[in-house]
Amino acid sequence: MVSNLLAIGPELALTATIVLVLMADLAIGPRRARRATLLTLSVAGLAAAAAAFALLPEGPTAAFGGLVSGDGLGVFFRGLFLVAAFFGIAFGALSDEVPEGRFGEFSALLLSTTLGMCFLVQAQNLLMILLALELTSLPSYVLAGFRRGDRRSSEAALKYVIYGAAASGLMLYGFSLLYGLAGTLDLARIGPALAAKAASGSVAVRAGIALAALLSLAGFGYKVAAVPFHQWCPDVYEGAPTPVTAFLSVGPKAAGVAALIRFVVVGFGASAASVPAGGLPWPVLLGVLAMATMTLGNLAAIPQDNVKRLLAYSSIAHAGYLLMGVAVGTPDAIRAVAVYAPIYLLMNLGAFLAVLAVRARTGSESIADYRGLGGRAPLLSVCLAVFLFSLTGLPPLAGFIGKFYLFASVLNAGTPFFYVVAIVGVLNSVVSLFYYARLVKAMFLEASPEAAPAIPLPVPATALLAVLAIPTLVLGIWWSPLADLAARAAGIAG
Amino acid sequence: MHEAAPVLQDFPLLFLVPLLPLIGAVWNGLAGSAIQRRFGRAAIHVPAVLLPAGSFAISLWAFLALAGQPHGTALYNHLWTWLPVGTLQADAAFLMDRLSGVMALTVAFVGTLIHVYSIGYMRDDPHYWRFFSYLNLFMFAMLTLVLGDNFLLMFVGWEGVGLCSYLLIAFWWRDREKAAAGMKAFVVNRIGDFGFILGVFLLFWGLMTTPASRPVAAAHGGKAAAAQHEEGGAGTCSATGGTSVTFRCVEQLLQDPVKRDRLVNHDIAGVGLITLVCLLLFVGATGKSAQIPLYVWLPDAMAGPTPVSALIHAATMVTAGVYMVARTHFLYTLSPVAMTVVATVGALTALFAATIGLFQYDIKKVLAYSTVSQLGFMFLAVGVGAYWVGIFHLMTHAFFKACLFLGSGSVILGCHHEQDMRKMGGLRKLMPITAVTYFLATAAIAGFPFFSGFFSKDEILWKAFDSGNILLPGGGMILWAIAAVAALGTSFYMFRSYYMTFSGEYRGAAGGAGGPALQAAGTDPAHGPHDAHGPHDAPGALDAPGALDAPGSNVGRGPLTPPPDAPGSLDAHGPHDAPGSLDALGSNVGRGPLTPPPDAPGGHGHAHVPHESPWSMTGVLAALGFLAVAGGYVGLPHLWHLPNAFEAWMEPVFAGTAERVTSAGFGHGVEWGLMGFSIVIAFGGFFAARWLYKDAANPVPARLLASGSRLVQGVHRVVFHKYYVDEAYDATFVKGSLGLSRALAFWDTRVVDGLVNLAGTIGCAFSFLQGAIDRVFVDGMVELVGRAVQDAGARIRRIQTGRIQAYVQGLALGALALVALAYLLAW
Amino acid sequence: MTIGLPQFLVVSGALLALGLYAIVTRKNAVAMLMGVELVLNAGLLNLVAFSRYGGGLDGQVFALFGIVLAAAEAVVALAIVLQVFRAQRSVDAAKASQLKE
Amino acid sequence: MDLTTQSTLLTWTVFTPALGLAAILALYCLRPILRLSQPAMDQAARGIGLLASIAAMGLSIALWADFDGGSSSLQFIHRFVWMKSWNIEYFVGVDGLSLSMVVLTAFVFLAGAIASLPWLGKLDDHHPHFTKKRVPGYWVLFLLLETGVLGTFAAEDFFLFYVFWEIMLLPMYFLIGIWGAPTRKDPDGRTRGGPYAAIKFFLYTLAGSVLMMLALIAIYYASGPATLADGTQAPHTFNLVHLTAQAHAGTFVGAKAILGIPFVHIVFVALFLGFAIKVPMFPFHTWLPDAHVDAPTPISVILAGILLKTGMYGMFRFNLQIFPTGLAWAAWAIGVIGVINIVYGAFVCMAQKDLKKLIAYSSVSHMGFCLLGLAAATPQAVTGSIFQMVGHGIVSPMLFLIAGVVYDRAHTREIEGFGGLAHKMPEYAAITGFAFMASLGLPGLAGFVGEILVFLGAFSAQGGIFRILVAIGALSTVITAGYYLWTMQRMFLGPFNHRWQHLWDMNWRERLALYPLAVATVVLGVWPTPVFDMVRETVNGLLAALPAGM
Repeated sequence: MVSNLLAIGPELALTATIVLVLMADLAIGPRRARRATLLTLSVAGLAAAAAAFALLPEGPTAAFGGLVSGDGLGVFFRGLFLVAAFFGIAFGALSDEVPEGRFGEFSALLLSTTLGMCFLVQAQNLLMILLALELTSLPSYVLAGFRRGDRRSSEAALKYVIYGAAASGLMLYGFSLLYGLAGTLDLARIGPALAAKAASGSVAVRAGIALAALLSLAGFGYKVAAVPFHQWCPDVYEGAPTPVTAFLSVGPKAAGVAALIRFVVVGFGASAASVPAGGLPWPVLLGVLAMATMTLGNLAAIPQDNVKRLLAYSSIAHAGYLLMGVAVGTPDAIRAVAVYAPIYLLMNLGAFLAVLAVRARTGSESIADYRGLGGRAPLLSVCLAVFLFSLTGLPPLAGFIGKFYLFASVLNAGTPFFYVVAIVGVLNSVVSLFYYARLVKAMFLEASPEAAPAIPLPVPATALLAVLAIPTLVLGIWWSPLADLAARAAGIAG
Repeated sequence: MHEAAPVLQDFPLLFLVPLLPLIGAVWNGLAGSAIQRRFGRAAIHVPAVLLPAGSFAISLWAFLALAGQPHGTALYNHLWTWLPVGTLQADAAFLMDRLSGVMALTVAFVGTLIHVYSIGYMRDDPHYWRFFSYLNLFMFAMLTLVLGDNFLLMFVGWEGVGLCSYLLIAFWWRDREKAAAGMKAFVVNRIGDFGFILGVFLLFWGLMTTPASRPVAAAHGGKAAAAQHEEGGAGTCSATGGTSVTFRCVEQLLQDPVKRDRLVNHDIAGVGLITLVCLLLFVGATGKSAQIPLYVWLPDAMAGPTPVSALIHAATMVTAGVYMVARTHFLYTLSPVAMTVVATVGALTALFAATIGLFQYDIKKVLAYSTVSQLGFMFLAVGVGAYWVGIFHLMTHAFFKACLFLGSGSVILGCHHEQDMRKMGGLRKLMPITAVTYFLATAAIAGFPFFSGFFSKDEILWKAFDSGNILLPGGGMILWAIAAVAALGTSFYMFRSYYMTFSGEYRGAAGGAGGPALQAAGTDPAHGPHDAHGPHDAPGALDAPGALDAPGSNVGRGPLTPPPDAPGSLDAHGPHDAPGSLDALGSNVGRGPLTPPPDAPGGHGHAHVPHESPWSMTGVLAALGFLAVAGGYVGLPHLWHLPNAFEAWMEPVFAGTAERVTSAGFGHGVEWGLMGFSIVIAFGGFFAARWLYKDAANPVPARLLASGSRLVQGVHRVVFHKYYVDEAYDATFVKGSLGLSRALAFWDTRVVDGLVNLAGTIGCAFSFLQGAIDRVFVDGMVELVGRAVQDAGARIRRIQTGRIQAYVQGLALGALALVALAYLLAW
Repeated sequence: MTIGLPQFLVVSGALLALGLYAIVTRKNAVAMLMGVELVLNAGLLNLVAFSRYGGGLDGQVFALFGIVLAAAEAVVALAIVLQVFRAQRSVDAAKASQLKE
Repeated sequence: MDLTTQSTLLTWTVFTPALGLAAILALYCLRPILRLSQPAMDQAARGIGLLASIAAMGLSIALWADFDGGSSSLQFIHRFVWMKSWNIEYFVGVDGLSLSMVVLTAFVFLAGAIASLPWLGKLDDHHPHFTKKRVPGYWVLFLLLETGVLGTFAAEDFFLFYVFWEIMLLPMYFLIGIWGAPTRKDPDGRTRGGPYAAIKFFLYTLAGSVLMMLALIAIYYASGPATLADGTQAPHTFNLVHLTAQAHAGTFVGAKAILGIPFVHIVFVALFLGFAIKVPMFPFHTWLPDAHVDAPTPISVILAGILLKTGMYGMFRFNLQIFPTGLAWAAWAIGVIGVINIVYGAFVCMAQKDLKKLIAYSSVSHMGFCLLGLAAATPQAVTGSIFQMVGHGIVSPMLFLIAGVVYDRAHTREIEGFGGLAHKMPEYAAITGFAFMASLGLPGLAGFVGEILVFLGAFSAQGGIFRILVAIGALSTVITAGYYLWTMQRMFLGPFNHRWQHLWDMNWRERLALYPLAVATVVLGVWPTPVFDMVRETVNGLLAALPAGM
């Protein structure tokens, strides 16, 4: 019993923090420094959750009768989500879009999303996956519509909720079919059961399996914003407050990817190396999905002139790169995804922080207002340039190392199809230079309009910027600690 | 008998011969203008004359030392290894054997004399120092060419003289015509060099790929030179078949019969290797020595100052081709085909140039075509295998042609830079010394007996007649006939130029405008306005007899010169600075060696009556005049049973291939007959010219032209315009290459700019959807790719309609599409 | 004919189709939410049917949780719809299309 | 061969500019504390930049001084394990080829640095000359570029090479973009100017280098086991020396044919394309004229003088050294494209109206010689190709500095617009004449030696096609002479065009940048032996591995 509780120690700490934050929010009167205390409280909670990691039982132990598996992949991504939550809350504290009074709600909602993500990553059972997915999605719907008065924010929330509900509905239907066919909810046992059924069953059965698996894919696809399920992403990212967008583009996306890995690799034992169970050609399917996502994300980003929308499409493109790793499915590929995710987190959060700072001062998100930023806000623009070029994947920045791992695992996958995927991926990084450099061109190569105000950075913002920029540079040159951490993530309970 | 490899006698000072003029060139080049401003002209021309004189002294000393050595020795001076790469071994080393000894002496002596002459001629030119710097640089380049030990060092000299001729022709660069003439000279030379260098590559490849059958005994002369890493000292030909590109090593290797046969009958595209090498080297020679088809630059080279024409375009540079053929005699004798080609081209050029010379009115043009013609004679000589005769004629020609040019220079200076013979006349009284020396030189070139020209030219005619190597039907006799006619033409136009210039009354500017009736039939309406010629009127203006010469036509334009953009009158040379202004020399402080100056100021303010040139010029004329006469006595014909010093001197150099040069075996009687015949030719030309042109008022030439039928008129016009060769080249090669380059440049910016661009492959799929093929040619693929990618982005954007229903539709359709894909892929 | 597993599947398939159709065609946000509910219930029906015929109670438990989830989702969705109404005075989803390219 | 660390001099040479860069950044950050005024900061940045360039030059001379020409193995090796997880090592070493490039880089960067100093002569200040715009930023990027280039030539580990190769891209983008010409519309309405040229350069080169990344990974996985610097055994390796040994021994473990095409050919082509874009080779050359026209003068100098050589260096180091069989297979194709480069470039030059574009296309033509030399793969041809890289690396900077001199005064590079410039600027006309002569290959100057050796070597290469190629290529000497002299004629000779009455002759800064290059051209032309001694053993080493057929 105790070992089960310890297995989800961090989650318990998180839950406690949420409750405390809500109660503190009620307790603190209007006059005292509400935002500061709540911020410290939330950060303390996160720290406690991080500390709880130490208490985790050794080795991959499935807790709660297989509902939750404490394997390497889960542990790694849970740590990543805590970091993401910290930055999400910090951004919320900084941004003017989160009013002082409602900061408590904001951090509570954000922490609960984090809780959902932590469970999603570990869920080994269909029911658990659905629950965790809903726990991740529901608070983020509310977060998306956080600016009550603003029409765009509520519109974003509306689209997000309807799209999310529909997608999870489809997934539920998929899960039900899977349950029907496999007779069990536990992922580990679904694979073999389906394989047996597919081998003996008629064409109709195999079609059923395909329908079931693909419909359940809708849920993950929506969370990761992969191509057919991405249409909500640009509108929600643009409408939602910037801290929320930042968090959404990093947290839930990574959780979706991790869950997809578990669903595909554990559930269907599919990887480029082994013969896919249940007859579903997962590697090729996911490969096509990845290529489509990358290409659409990069091409659609080019004509954008709203920075948040541009970063939305860029995050879709990066989801494509991550999917490339998932498609390969070998332990190498999973390690590559594990390396790419945190680097992507750093770069993307950094970019959003810069957008946040510029929006706080000038109130606009259009690229035209970034003209001549190099002169007006030297440190901010240099850091943004570093993040953008790292997103393109240029050495000596961290982005290159992430892409290097990914392409290495894809090329090493062996089947000729993945050479095509690698070439499409490489061409996409070249095309991505088009729009990242457009922003850099605006900042450095064009003169700033006359009435453009200088953008001084408040000290905490500069600190956050440094916390994000320095690792982006350092990891580009010396990334072995990250590599070792990621190696553990590849150890998935089979 | 096999001539053993030349014994190399080390002569440490040999490198000074080319080096001294180089020092002069660099010294005057860098510090010249400052010196001239502070210390006046003397400080310029004293070192500029002494240094070449010094190199003449050293070469004379070397020559005498060489004379003291046994037959086969050569003076050798190794400086450093220039291109030691793999098996290739090209050293910076100078070698003077008997052939290059004669050449070096001629070049140095004539060069020094012309330097002295230039003191007077260029006295009023503000860029005095720059002229002497270039002249010294030329001496360095020519001496390097002559004393070069291997093909590549010779090529350095070869292109060096091309550069100096460019600089000196375009010395008065202010006038667009003269600058264009300079460019034409360099580019045409470059075409020749293209052939030459290909020949060297082919030879080098031939030697490298055919291994030597037995190690060649490397002769070790006494050698003090530092032993390079190559065994056996620097001078030897490495025995391991390593291909050294030096002349003597190649000659040595070719003496090995097995290797020689393999090279001779090693066919490339049906032509023997050796023949191909010789022909390609000959292309280089035609470029440098102005033979058909690459002679077009020499007449335009007259745009340079006269001493330049004398030194470079008469005495030394243009003979480089003849020297090269003589130097590589061991190659030419192996291929009768090549020898025939050389001889034939030589003879044809002699005749062709002689015909053009008949009708020229510009004195320098006459001499220019005469040079081309005489060079034709020299190539005829070396073509039939009489190498020493070719060199002998080269030497005598250097003397009398230099004298003629310098004479014409003094005449031009006297007549205030007037070059049109129709405006001269009667100068015998006004410029006696020039007249006498000019007459002597004319007699020499025409071949008057007991003058130098007679001995050398007659010997050529005899050798041509008697040659057995010529593959043409009738052998040498045809060439002799062509050459004889050319000799007749030579004698006629030379005396024509003498009488038009020196006899009768002075028809110069003082003699009133329009000139006497002697002018060609059609008075030249267009001639009037050109008459306001400043000191350096464009050559085009002069030879414009009929109305043919539409103003601004590109007569005299080089192949590469675009038609002058000023369509108006022959560009009236822009405003000259008034002679007096001599713009303060200070303005050109720190001029670099190659800087063209502001225009030389106008003529000097003498009275209009021509006068004799200063002693510095006439002294040189006298010396050259004497040599024009006495020069020939070095090579008296055997017929007269007198010792032929020149042949004896040159014999060892060509001994190696002597036995392959056969003669048709005519007896002495025939030789006497031919000698008599050539004397008749000489006097025939003399009397004809005297009759027509001695008395300026003699109407006969004008009547001949007027009365003649349309055929004569037509022939006159065609020959006068140099058979329209310039225009033909201009239309074909120049316009062709310019057109091609414009087409390629357009194609480059429009299509290639992205056709293969990697990003293009991404955009292609989308671009074809919009039928963008036509836009490819509007603004090139890069823009197309850029836009294609952007169009793709715009398309994708449009599916974000903003309406949630559409999104969910996308969701459902997407899921179904995936199911279909999975189904399709799985089964 | 007796009611067996296939019949249930047909009904849930119909429910799914109707639900999707409702979401896609109705302009009113609340109507779309009803569509979502239909889709969710289709899934639950399936689960119960498989549990009944396929043996094992997991399906039932899943359905129970599903019902709770549907309710939670409905609450949040309706709150957001309320907020949209307050912002643009109407629940017409078509009008809520300011965020587009 | 033992690859233990011999000395850290090479690392000091590569990272001296980086130290200078750090100093400028530190000074910039401390500006408020030290209360440095803007001009003082600019002056300090220029001083540090110049000092770093001079130091790099000094160190490279030191490298050259005690470089042993006799051995073909690597020298000044500095090697330690960098990334254990991927068996990546920091491994730098120099052989003849790399050393010649390192010294050339230091020399040309010094000339570039001098050319970046502010204008000493009369200048109309209403639009700031590029040497006065954002000076600290300029010098930081300038030194970063120098470190990147030096690193590329010194790197002996494929991953390290790739990182340095990409480091070169970023500074070039900003240097061309910010300090280049302002955006303008050309007559056909297409946007041109610094930013356009910068992004075009960036896209072309990035496309090439991502191809190289795929090849990098493919080679890594195909390579066999090798020992790392700290003695541990590694399944795969990036170490070039080991890769070469394995490739020659044919023990590429994982080298499997892809879609039927042999592994060596695919990787050869991928690497070759990556380098060809930088050379630039014929179809991929269209970025060069745009980049040169819109880049500031010193950046043009460095782009033409050095960056084109990184492409060729890559071909020697990877295509020739590691995949000689690949080169044997593709030799004739490279030769043909090389000659197309030569003749096509020369002809297009003839029609150019802008002086800088003409020089850019002439660079395309001259780099064609290097390609032909590589394809012929005989000792003379390869030595000639390397010498041509060095020779062109000296002559083309001179040409671009010259174009800069006239542009800074007349703000136009239209050849037709000038006329009789020699009247007002005699010294300038002289040095231009000298540079044109050197570039068209006048014997006795640097341009000639490279050309003659490539032609000689190619003439005696295996296969009859090379003799035809040389014959066609040699034609370019005539065309080159044609367009250079015609430009000389239109700009400097002929009657003086009074529109340029206000021009003034060269000042001391320009002389300081130009004359050392002129002296180097003469010395290299007359006495090229030091360069030959340096590269002789390396060339023999490279060619020894060629299959007998070549």
